[in-house]
Amino acid sequence: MRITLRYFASVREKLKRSEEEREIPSGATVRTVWDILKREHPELSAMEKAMSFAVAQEYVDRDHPLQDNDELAVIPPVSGGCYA
Amino acid sequence: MRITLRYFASVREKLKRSEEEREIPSGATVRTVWDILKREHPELSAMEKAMSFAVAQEYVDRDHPLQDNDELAVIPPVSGGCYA
Amino acid sequence: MPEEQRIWCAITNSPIAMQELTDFAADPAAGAMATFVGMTRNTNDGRRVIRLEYECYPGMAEKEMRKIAAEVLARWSIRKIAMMHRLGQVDIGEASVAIAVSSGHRHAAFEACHFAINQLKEIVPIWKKELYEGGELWIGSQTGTTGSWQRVQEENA
Amino acid sequence: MPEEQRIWCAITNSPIAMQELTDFAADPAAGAMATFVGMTRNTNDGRRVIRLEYECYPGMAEKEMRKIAAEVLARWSIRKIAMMHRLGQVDIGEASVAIAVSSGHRHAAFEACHFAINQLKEIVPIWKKELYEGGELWIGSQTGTTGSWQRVQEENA
Repeated sequence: MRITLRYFASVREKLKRSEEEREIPSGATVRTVWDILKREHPELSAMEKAMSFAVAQEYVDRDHPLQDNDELAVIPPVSGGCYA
Repeated sequence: MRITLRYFASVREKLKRSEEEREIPSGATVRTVWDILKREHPELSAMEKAMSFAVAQEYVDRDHPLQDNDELAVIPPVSGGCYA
Repeated sequence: MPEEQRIWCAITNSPIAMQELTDFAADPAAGAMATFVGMTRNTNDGRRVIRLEYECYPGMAEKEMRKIAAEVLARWSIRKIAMMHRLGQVDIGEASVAIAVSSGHRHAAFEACHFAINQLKEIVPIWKKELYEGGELWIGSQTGTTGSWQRVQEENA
Repeated sequence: MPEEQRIWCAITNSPIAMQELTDFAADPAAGAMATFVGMTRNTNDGRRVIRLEYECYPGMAEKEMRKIAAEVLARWSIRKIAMMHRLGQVDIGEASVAIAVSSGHRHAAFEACHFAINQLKEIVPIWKKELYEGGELWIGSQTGTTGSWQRVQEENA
Protein backbone atom coordinates (compact mmCIF):
# COMPACT_ATOMS: atom_id res chain seq x y z
CA MET A 1 0.00 0.00 0.00
CA ARG A 2 0.96 3.60 -0.46
CA ILE A 3 1.18 6.41 2.11
CA THR A 4 2.22 10.03 2.18
CA LEU A 5 4.89 11.00 4.67
CA ARG A 6 5.14 14.57 6.06
CA TYR A 7 8.30 15.95 7.66
CA PHE A 8 8.65 19.12 9.71
CA ALA A 9 11.28 21.35 11.28
CA SER A 10 14.47 19.45 12.22
CA VAL A 11 13.28 16.23 10.56
CA ARG A 12 12.48 18.07 7.34
CA GLU A 13 15.97 19.57 7.35
CA LYS A 14 17.67 16.24 8.11
CA LEU A 15 15.76 14.44 5.33
CA LYS A 16 15.98 17.43 2.97
CA ARG A 17 12.33 17.14 1.97
CA SER A 18 8.97 18.08 3.42
CA GLU A 19 6.94 15.19 2.04
CA GLU A 20 7.11 12.07 -0.07
CA GLU A 21 5.04 9.06 -1.06
CA ARG A 22 6.15 5.58 -0.08
CA GLU A 23 5.15 2.02 -0.79
CA ILE A 24 4.93 0.12 2.52
CA PRO A 25 4.12 -3.53 3.33
CA SER A 26 0.48 -4.23 4.11
CA GLY A 27 -0.02 -4.59 7.87
CA ALA A 28 2.61 -1.96 8.57
CA THR A 29 2.25 0.19 11.65
CA VAL A 30 3.71 3.60 12.43
CA ARG A 31 6.62 1.78 14.06
CA THR A 32 7.37 -0.14 10.85
CA VAL A 33 7.78 3.09 8.92
CA TRP A 34 9.73 4.81 11.67
CA ASP A 35 12.17 1.88 11.79
CA ILE A 36 12.68 2.17 8.02
CA LEU A 37 13.37 5.90 8.34
CA LYS A 38 15.87 5.35 11.15
CA ARG A 39 17.69 2.72 9.06
CA GLU A 40 17.97 5.17 6.19
CA HIS A 41 18.89 8.12 8.43
CA PRO A 42 20.64 6.82 11.56
CA GLU A 43 20.90 10.36 12.92
CA LEU A 44 17.13 10.24 13.56
CA SER A 45 17.75 7.76 16.38
CA ALA A 46 19.01 10.59 18.58
CA MET A 47 15.41 11.84 18.68
CA GLU A 48 13.93 8.39 19.32
CA LYS A 49 12.07 9.21 22.52
CA ALA A 50 11.14 12.71 21.48
CA MET A 51 9.35 11.81 18.26
CA SER A 52 5.57 11.82 17.92
CA PHE A 53 3.40 10.77 15.00
CA ALA A 54 0.07 11.78 13.50
CA VAL A 55 -2.13 9.97 11.02
CA ALA A 56 -4.84 11.97 9.28
CA GLN A 57 -3.82 14.91 11.48
CA GLU A 58 -4.47 13.12 14.79
CA TYR A 59 -1.78 12.01 17.21
CA VAL A 60 -1.40 8.21 17.23
CA ASP A 61 0.89 5.83 19.05
CA ARG A 62 3.47 3.69 17.32
CA ASP A 63 1.29 0.59 17.22
CA HIS A 64 -1.26 2.38 15.09
CA PRO A 65 -1.91 0.32 11.91
CA LEU A 66 -1.55 2.19 8.64
CA GLN A 67 -3.96 2.02 5.74
CA ASP A 68 -3.66 2.71 2.08
CA ASN A 69 -3.55 6.46 1.30
CA ASP A 70 -2.86 7.43 4.91
CA GLU A 71 -0.94 10.61 5.59
CA LEU A 72 1.67 9.92 8.28
CA ALA A 73 3.35 12.95 9.86
CA VAL A 74 6.64 12.62 11.72
CA ILE A 75 6.45 15.18 14.49
CA PRO A 76 9.60 16.31 16.29
CA PRO A 77 9.15 17.96 19.70
CA VAL A 78 6.78 20.87 19.21
CA SER A 79 7.91 24.31 20.32
CA GLY A 80 5.09 26.68 19.46
CA GLY A 81 4.40 29.74 21.53
CA CYS A 82 7.19 31.77 23.05
CA TYR A 83 10.27 30.93 25.07
CA ALA A 84 8.58 32.12 28.21
CA MET B 1 -6.52 70.39 68.12
CA ARG B 2 -7.96 70.55 64.63
CA ILE B 3 -8.21 67.82 62.01
CA THR B 4 -9.66 67.46 58.54
CA LEU B 5 -12.14 64.64 57.99
CA ARG B 6 -12.66 63.07 54.54
CA TYR B 7 -15.74 61.06 53.62
CA PHE B 8 -16.23 58.82 50.58
CA ALA B 9 -18.90 56.85 48.76
CA SER B 10 -21.71 55.66 51.06
CA VAL B 11 -20.34 57.62 54.05
CA ARG B 12 -20.14 60.82 52.01
CA GLU B 13 -23.76 60.34 50.95
CA LYS B 14 -24.96 59.57 54.49
CA LEU B 15 -23.17 62.62 55.92
CA LYS B 16 -24.02 64.80 52.91
CA ARG B 17 -20.49 66.18 52.72
CA SER B 18 -17.12 65.06 51.44
CA GLU B 19 -14.95 66.81 54.00
CA GLU B 20 -14.99 69.06 57.04
CA GLU B 21 -12.70 70.40 59.72
CA ARG B 22 -13.27 69.51 63.36
CA GLU B 23 -11.94 70.51 66.73
CA ILE B 24 -11.13 67.35 68.72
CA PRO B 25 -9.81 66.84 72.26
CA SER B 26 -6.05 66.48 72.55
CA GLY B 27 -5.07 62.84 73.00
CA ALA B 28 -7.92 61.72 70.72
CA THR B 29 -7.47 58.57 68.67
CA VAL B 30 -9.21 57.46 65.50
CA ARG B 31 -11.68 55.62 67.72
CA THR B 32 -12.56 58.83 69.60
CA VAL B 33 -13.57 60.53 66.37
CA TRP B 34 -15.39 57.50 64.99
CA ASP B 35 -17.43 57.27 68.22
CA ILE B 36 -18.40 60.94 67.85
CA LEU B 37 -19.47 60.35 64.24
CA LYS B 38 -21.56 57.33 65.21
CA ARG B 39 -23.27 59.33 67.96
CA GLU B 40 -24.18 62.04 65.46
CA HIS B 41 -25.17 59.55 62.73
CA PRO B 42 -26.39 56.34 64.35
CA GLU B 43 -26.90 54.77 60.89
CA LEU B 44 -23.10 54.53 60.59
CA SER B 45 -23.11 51.79 63.25
CA ALA B 46 -24.44 49.35 60.66
CA MET B 47 -21.01 49.57 58.99
CA GLU B 48 -19.08 49.27 62.26
CA LYS B 49 -16.99 46.25 61.32
CA ALA B 50 -16.58 47.19 57.70
CA MET B 51 -15.09 50.64 58.25
CA SER B 52 -11.40 51.38 57.77
CA PHE B 53 -9.46 54.57 58.44
CA ALA B 54 -6.47 56.37 56.98
CA VAL B 55 -4.37 59.16 58.40
CA ALA B 56 -2.15 61.10 56.03
CA GLN B 57 -3.22 58.63 53.30
CA GLU B 58 -1.99 55.53 55.15
CA TYR B 59 -4.26 52.89 56.65
CA VAL B 60 -4.17 53.03 60.46
CA ASP B 61 -5.95 51.08 63.19
CA ARG B 62 -8.44 52.62 65.56
CA ASP B 63 -5.94 53.13 68.37
CA HIS B 64 -3.87 55.44 66.19
CA PRO B 65 -3.35 58.76 68.05
CA LEU B 66 -4.29 61.87 66.10
CA GLN B 67 -2.23 65.01 65.86
CA ASP B 68 -3.01 68.61 65.06
CA ASN B 69 -3.67 69.14 61.32
CA ASP B 70 -4.04 65.43 60.59
CA GLU B 71 -6.25 64.37 57.70
CA LEU B 72 -8.42 61.46 58.83
CA ALA B 73 -10.26 59.57 56.07
CA VAL B 74 -13.26 57.38 56.87
CA ILE B 75 -13.04 54.51 54.39
CA PRO B 76 -16.08 52.33 53.74
CA PRO B 77 -15.43 48.90 52.17
CA VAL B 78 -13.49 49.50 48.99
CA SER B 79 -14.90 48.12 45.75
CA GLY B 80 -12.50 49.16 43.03
CA GLY B 81 -11.91 47.03 39.97
CA CYS B 82 -14.72 45.12 38.34
CA TYR B 83 -17.45 42.81 39.64
CA ALA B 84 -15.54 39.80 38.34
CA MET C 1 16.39 49.47 35.56
CA PRO C 2 15.15 52.07 38.10
CA GLU C 3 11.76 51.34 39.62
CA GLU C 4 10.11 54.39 38.05
CA GLN C 5 10.78 52.90 34.60
CA ARG C 6 9.28 49.57 35.66
CA ILE C 7 6.07 50.78 37.33
CA TRP C 8 3.29 52.86 35.84
CA CYS C 9 0.18 53.37 37.96
CA ALA C 10 -2.50 55.84 36.98
CA ILE C 11 -6.06 56.84 37.67
CA THR C 12 -7.93 58.35 34.77
CA ASN C 13 -11.28 59.90 33.92
CA SER C 14 -10.99 58.80 30.27
CA PRO C 15 -11.60 55.40 28.66
CA ILE C 16 -8.68 53.05 29.27
CA ALA C 17 -6.40 52.66 26.26
CA MET C 18 -5.06 49.15 26.74
CA GLN C 19 -2.42 49.64 24.06
CA GLU C 20 -0.73 52.29 26.22
CA LEU C 21 -0.38 49.82 29.09
CA THR C 22 1.03 47.04 26.93
CA ASP C 23 3.36 49.50 25.19
CA PHE C 24 4.69 50.54 28.59
CA ALA C 25 5.10 46.96 29.80
CA ALA C 26 6.80 45.74 26.60
CA ASP C 27 10.47 44.93 27.03
CA PRO C 28 12.97 43.19 24.73
CA ALA C 29 13.97 40.91 27.62
CA ALA C 30 10.35 39.92 28.29
CA GLY C 31 9.02 36.85 26.54
CA ALA C 32 5.62 36.94 28.19
CA MET C 33 2.95 39.48 28.95
CA ALA C 34 -0.18 38.76 30.94
CA THR C 35 -2.95 41.31 31.11
CA PHE C 36 -6.21 41.64 32.94
CA VAL C 37 -9.11 43.91 32.03
CA GLY C 38 -12.14 44.31 34.26
CA MET C 39 -15.30 45.51 32.55
CA THR C 40 -18.79 46.50 33.60
CA ARG C 41 -21.01 43.45 33.27
CA ASN C 42 -24.69 43.72 32.34
CA THR C 43 -25.93 41.83 35.40
CA ASN C 44 -24.86 41.54 39.03
CA ASP C 45 -26.45 39.45 41.76
CA GLY C 46 -29.58 39.11 39.64
CA ARG C 47 -29.90 42.86 39.03
CA ARG C 48 -29.89 44.35 35.53
CA VAL C 49 -27.03 46.81 35.63
CA ILE C 50 -27.32 50.13 33.77
CA ARG C 51 -23.82 51.44 34.52
CA LEU C 52 -21.24 51.88 37.26
CA GLU C 53 -19.82 55.07 38.75
CA TYR C 54 -16.41 55.07 40.38
CA GLU C 55 -14.81 57.47 42.82
CA CYS C 56 -11.50 57.32 44.69
CA TYR C 57 -9.55 58.91 47.49
CA PRO C 58 -7.23 61.01 45.30
CA GLY C 59 -3.59 60.63 46.18
CA MET C 60 -4.04 57.65 48.46
CA ALA C 61 -5.50 55.50 45.67
CA GLU C 62 -2.41 56.04 43.47
CA LYS C 63 -0.11 55.43 46.44
CA GLU C 64 -1.78 52.11 47.27
CA MET C 65 -1.61 51.08 43.62
CA ARG C 66 2.11 51.83 43.56
CA LYS C 67 2.60 49.78 46.73
CA ILE C 68 0.98 46.81 45.04
CA ALA C 69 3.16 47.25 41.95
CA ALA C 70 6.30 47.49 44.11
CA GLU C 71 5.29 44.33 45.97
CA VAL C 72 4.80 42.55 42.63
CA LEU C 73 8.35 43.51 41.58
CA ALA C 74 9.69 42.30 44.94
CA ARG C 75 7.88 38.95 44.87
CA TRP C 76 8.15 37.86 41.25
CA SER C 77 10.75 38.07 38.52
CA ILE C 78 8.92 40.72 36.54
CA ARG C 79 10.19 43.23 34.00
CA LYS C 80 7.45 45.89 34.13
CA ILE C 81 3.95 46.44 35.44
CA ALA C 82 1.29 48.96 34.40
CA MET C 83 -1.95 49.41 36.34
CA MET C 84 -4.76 51.79 35.45
CA HIS C 85 -8.13 52.49 37.00
CA ARG C 86 -10.89 54.61 35.53
CA LEU C 87 -13.18 56.92 37.53
CA GLY C 88 -16.63 58.31 36.82
CA GLN C 89 -19.24 56.64 34.67
CA VAL C 90 -18.28 53.27 33.14
CA ASP C 91 -20.87 51.78 30.81
CA ILE C 92 -21.57 48.11 30.10
CA GLY C 93 -18.65 46.50 28.28
CA GLU C 94 -16.26 49.33 29.10
CA ALA C 95 -13.11 48.75 31.14
CA SER C 96 -12.85 50.08 34.67
CA VAL C 97 -9.46 48.56 35.43
CA ALA C 98 -6.54 47.18 33.42
CA ILE C 99 -3.22 45.61 34.37
CA ALA C 100 -0.31 44.51 32.18
CA VAL C 101 2.69 42.57 33.49
CA SER C 102 5.73 41.53 31.45
CA SER C 103 8.17 38.87 32.49
CA GLY C 104 10.79 36.46 31.26
CA HIS C 105 8.48 33.61 32.18
CA ARG C 106 4.75 33.17 31.69
CA HIS C 107 4.01 31.68 35.11
CA ALA C 108 5.41 34.72 36.90
CA ALA C 109 3.46 37.02 34.58
CA PHE C 110 0.15 35.25 35.28
CA GLU C 111 0.68 34.99 39.02
CA ALA C 112 1.78 38.59 39.38
CA CYS C 113 -1.11 39.92 37.29
CA HIS C 114 -3.64 37.86 39.25
CA PHE C 115 -2.13 38.99 42.56
CA ALA C 116 -2.22 42.64 41.44
CA ILE C 117 -5.94 42.67 40.60
CA ASN C 118 -6.79 40.76 43.80
CA GLN C 119 -4.88 43.27 45.91
CA LEU C 120 -6.29 46.24 44.02
CA LYS C 121 -9.84 45.11 44.79
CA GLU C 122 -8.98 44.56 48.45
CA ILE C 123 -7.07 47.64 49.49
CA VAL C 124 -7.07 50.51 46.98
CA PRO C 125 -9.52 53.20 48.17
CA ILE C 126 -11.81 53.21 45.14
CA TRP C 127 -15.56 52.71 45.30
CA LYS C 128 -18.22 51.86 42.76
CA LYS C 129 -21.87 52.70 42.78
CA GLU C 130 -24.07 50.41 40.78
CA LEU C 131 -27.01 51.95 38.92
CA TYR C 132 -29.41 49.13 38.21
CA GLU C 133 -32.97 48.89 36.99
CA GLY C 134 -34.85 49.96 40.10
CA GLY C 135 -32.20 51.69 42.18
CA GLU C 136 -28.62 52.31 43.05
CA LEU C 137 -26.18 50.76 45.47
CA TRP C 138 -22.65 51.32 46.77
CA ILE C 139 -21.02 47.96 46.18
CA GLY C 140 -19.38 46.61 49.33
CA SER C 141 -21.15 48.93 51.76
CA GLN C 142 -24.42 47.04 51.85
CA THR C 143 -22.94 44.20 53.89
CA GLY C 144 -20.98 44.11 57.11
CA THR C 145 -17.85 42.72 55.48
CA THR C 146 -14.43 43.21 56.96
CA GLY C 147 -12.88 46.61 56.29
CA SER C 148 -9.95 47.27 53.97
CA TRP C 149 -7.54 47.88 56.83
CA GLN C 150 -8.41 44.61 58.55
CA ARG C 151 -7.83 42.87 55.22
CA VAL C 152 -4.45 44.56 54.87
CA GLN C 153 -3.56 43.25 58.33
CA GLU C 154 -4.73 39.74 57.48
CA GLU C 155 -2.75 39.80 54.24
CA ASN C 156 0.39 40.69 56.16
CA ALA C 157 -0.24 38.27 59.05
CA MET D 1 -24.34 30.76 22.28
CA PRO D 2 -23.10 28.25 19.65
CA GLU D 3 -19.50 27.17 20.01
CA GLU D 4 -18.37 28.76 16.76
CA GLN D 5 -19.29 32.18 18.17
CA ARG D 6 -17.32 31.48 21.34
CA ILE D 7 -14.09 30.13 19.83
CA TRP D 8 -11.76 31.81 17.37
CA CYS D 9 -8.49 30.05 16.57
CA ALA D 10 -6.24 31.18 13.78
CA ILE D 11 -2.76 30.88 12.40
CA THR D 12 -1.42 33.89 10.56
CA ASN D 13 1.60 35.05 8.62
CA SER D 14 1.00 38.67 9.61
CA PRO D 15 1.78 40.52 12.84
CA ILE D 16 -0.76 39.68 15.54
CA ALA D 17 -3.34 42.44 16.10
CA MET D 18 -4.18 41.99 19.77
CA GLN D 19 -7.17 44.30 19.51
CA GLU D 20 -8.87 41.85 17.15
CA LEU D 21 -8.59 39.09 19.73
CA THR D 22 -9.94 41.19 22.58
CA ASP D 23 -12.72 42.54 20.36
CA PHE D 24 -13.74 38.97 19.60
CA ALA D 25 -13.61 37.89 23.24
CA ALA D 26 -15.51 40.93 24.57
CA ASP D 27 -19.01 40.13 25.80
CA PRO D 28 -21.54 42.22 27.76
CA ALA D 29 -21.92 39.35 30.24
CA ALA D 30 -18.17 39.13 30.81
CA GLY D 31 -16.72 41.18 33.64
CA ALA D 32 -13.18 39.92 33.18
CA MET D 33 -10.75 39.35 30.38
CA ALA D 34 -7.33 37.76 30.80
CA THR D 35 -4.86 37.78 27.95
CA PHE D 36 -1.47 36.32 27.30
CA VAL D 37 1.02 37.45 24.66
CA GLY D 38 4.23 35.57 23.99
CA MET D 39 7.00 37.56 22.36
CA THR D 40 10.47 36.89 21.01
CA ARG D 41 12.95 37.60 23.77
CA ASN D 42 16.46 38.95 23.04
CA THR D 43 18.25 36.14 24.89
CA ASN D 44 17.66 32.44 25.42
CA ASP D 45 19.78 30.02 27.42
CA GLY D 46 22.66 32.50 27.33
CA ARG D 47 22.48 32.95 23.54
CA ARG D 48 21.89 36.35 21.94
CA VAL D 49 18.79 35.81 19.82
CA ILE D 50 18.49 37.50 16.42
CA ARG D 51 14.99 36.31 15.56
CA LEU D 52 12.72 33.27 15.52
CA GLU D 53 11.15 31.47 12.58
CA TYR D 54 7.98 29.46 13.03
CA GLU D 55 6.43 26.73 10.93
CA CYS D 56 3.42 24.52 11.53
CA TYR D 57 1.66 21.41 10.30
CA PRO D 58 -1.11 23.21 8.36
CA GLY D 59 -4.55 21.93 9.21
CA MET D 60 -3.52 19.89 12.21
CA ALA D 61 -2.18 22.94 14.07
CA GLU D 62 -5.54 24.72 13.81
CA LYS D 63 -7.38 21.54 14.80
CA GLU D 64 -5.27 21.09 17.93
CA MET D 65 -5.77 24.75 18.85
CA ARG D 66 -9.53 24.32 18.52
CA LYS D 67 -9.41 21.25 20.74
CA ILE D 68 -7.68 23.26 23.44
CA ALA D 69 -10.26 26.03 23.14
CA ALA D 70 -13.12 23.53 23.35
CA GLU D 71 -11.56 21.95 26.44
CA VAL D 72 -11.28 25.40 28.03
CA LEU D 73 -15.00 25.99 27.46
CA ALA D 74 -15.78 22.57 28.93
CA ARG D 75 -13.63 23.01 32.04
CA TRP D 76 -14.22 26.64 33.04
CA SER D 77 -17.12 29.03 33.03
CA ILE D 78 -15.87 31.07 30.12
CA ARG D 79 -17.71 33.31 27.68
CA LYS D 80 -15.27 33.38 24.75
CA ILE D 81 -11.73 32.46 23.82
CA ALA D 82 -9.52 33.66 20.97
CA MET D 83 -6.14 32.08 20.20
CA MET D 84 -3.75 33.17 17.47
CA HIS D 85 -0.31 31.99 16.44
CA ARG D 86 1.99 33.67 13.97
CA LEU D 87 4.25 31.83 11.48
CA GLY D 88 7.41 32.86 9.66
CA GLN D 89 9.92 35.37 10.95
CA VAL D 90 9.15 36.95 14.33
CA ASP D 91 11.61 39.63 15.43
CA ILE D 92 12.62 40.60 18.98
CA GLY D 93 9.69 42.13 20.86
CA GLU D 94 7.12 40.91 18.34
CA ALA D 95 4.32 38.57 19.36
CA SER D 96 4.34 34.96 18.20
CA VAL D 97 1.25 33.90 20.13
CA ALA D 98 -1.72 35.61 21.78
CA ILE D 99 -4.71 34.36 23.76
CA ALA D 100 -7.72 36.27 25.12
CA VAL D 101 -10.30 34.73 27.45
CA SER D 102 -13.42 36.45 28.78
CA SER D 103 -15.40 35.27 31.74
CA GLY D 104 -17.84 36.31 34.40
CA HIS D 105 -15.13 35.82 36.98
CA ARG D 106 -11.46 36.74 36.96
CA HIS D 107 -10.15 33.50 38.48
CA ALA D 108 -11.67 31.41 35.70
CA ALA D 109 -10.29 33.82 33.08
CA PHE D 110 -6.74 33.60 34.47
CA GLU D 111 -6.78 29.83 34.93
CA ALA D 112 -8.24 29.17 31.49
CA CYS D 113 -5.79 31.51 29.75
CA HIS D 114 -2.83 29.96 31.57
CA PHE D 115 -4.05 26.45 30.73
CA ALA D 116 -4.50 27.39 27.07
CA ILE D 117 -0.94 28.64 26.58
CA ASN D 118 0.51 25.67 28.49
CA GLN D 119 -1.41 23.24 26.28
CA LEU D 120 -0.59 25.12 23.11
CA LYS D 121 3.12 24.83 23.84
CA GLU D 122 2.79 21.13 24.63
CA ILE D 123 0.69 19.72 21.83
CA VAL D 124 0.07 22.05 18.89
CA PRO D 125 2.34 21.03 15.97
CA ILE D 126 4.24 24.30 15.60
CA TRP D 127 8.02 24.60 15.65
CA LYS D 128 10.41 27.48 16.10
CA LYS D 129 13.92 27.81 14.84
CA GLU D 130 16.12 30.18 16.79
CA LEU D 131 18.62 32.27 14.85
CA TYR D 132 21.20 33.40 17.33
CA GLU D 133 24.62 35.02 17.11
CA GLY D 134 26.71 32.09 15.93
CA GLY D 135 24.17 29.64 14.62
CA GLU D 136 20.64 28.34 14.45
CA LEU D 137 18.71 25.75 16.37
CA TRP D 138 15.33 24.02 16.26
CA ILE D 139 14.02 24.60 19.77
CA GLY D 140 12.93 21.35 21.42
CA SER D 141 14.75 19.04 19.00
CA GLN D 142 18.21 19.43 20.52
CA THR D 143 17.29 17.37 23.57
CA GLY D 144 15.77 13.94 23.97
CA THR D 145 12.63 15.28 25.64
CA THR D 146 9.37 13.41 25.65
CA GLY D 147 7.40 13.73 22.43
CA SER D 148 4.14 15.63 22.02
CA TRP D 149 2.06 12.49 21.81
CA GLN D 150 3.48 11.07 25.02
CA ARG D 151 2.69 14.39 26.70
CA VAL D 152 -0.86 14.25 25.37
CA GLN D 153 -1.17 10.78 26.91
CA GLU D 154 0.26 11.95 30.23
CA GLU D 155 -2.10 14.93 30.27
CA ASN D 156 -5.06 12.61 29.84
CA ALA D 157 -3.80 9.96 32.28
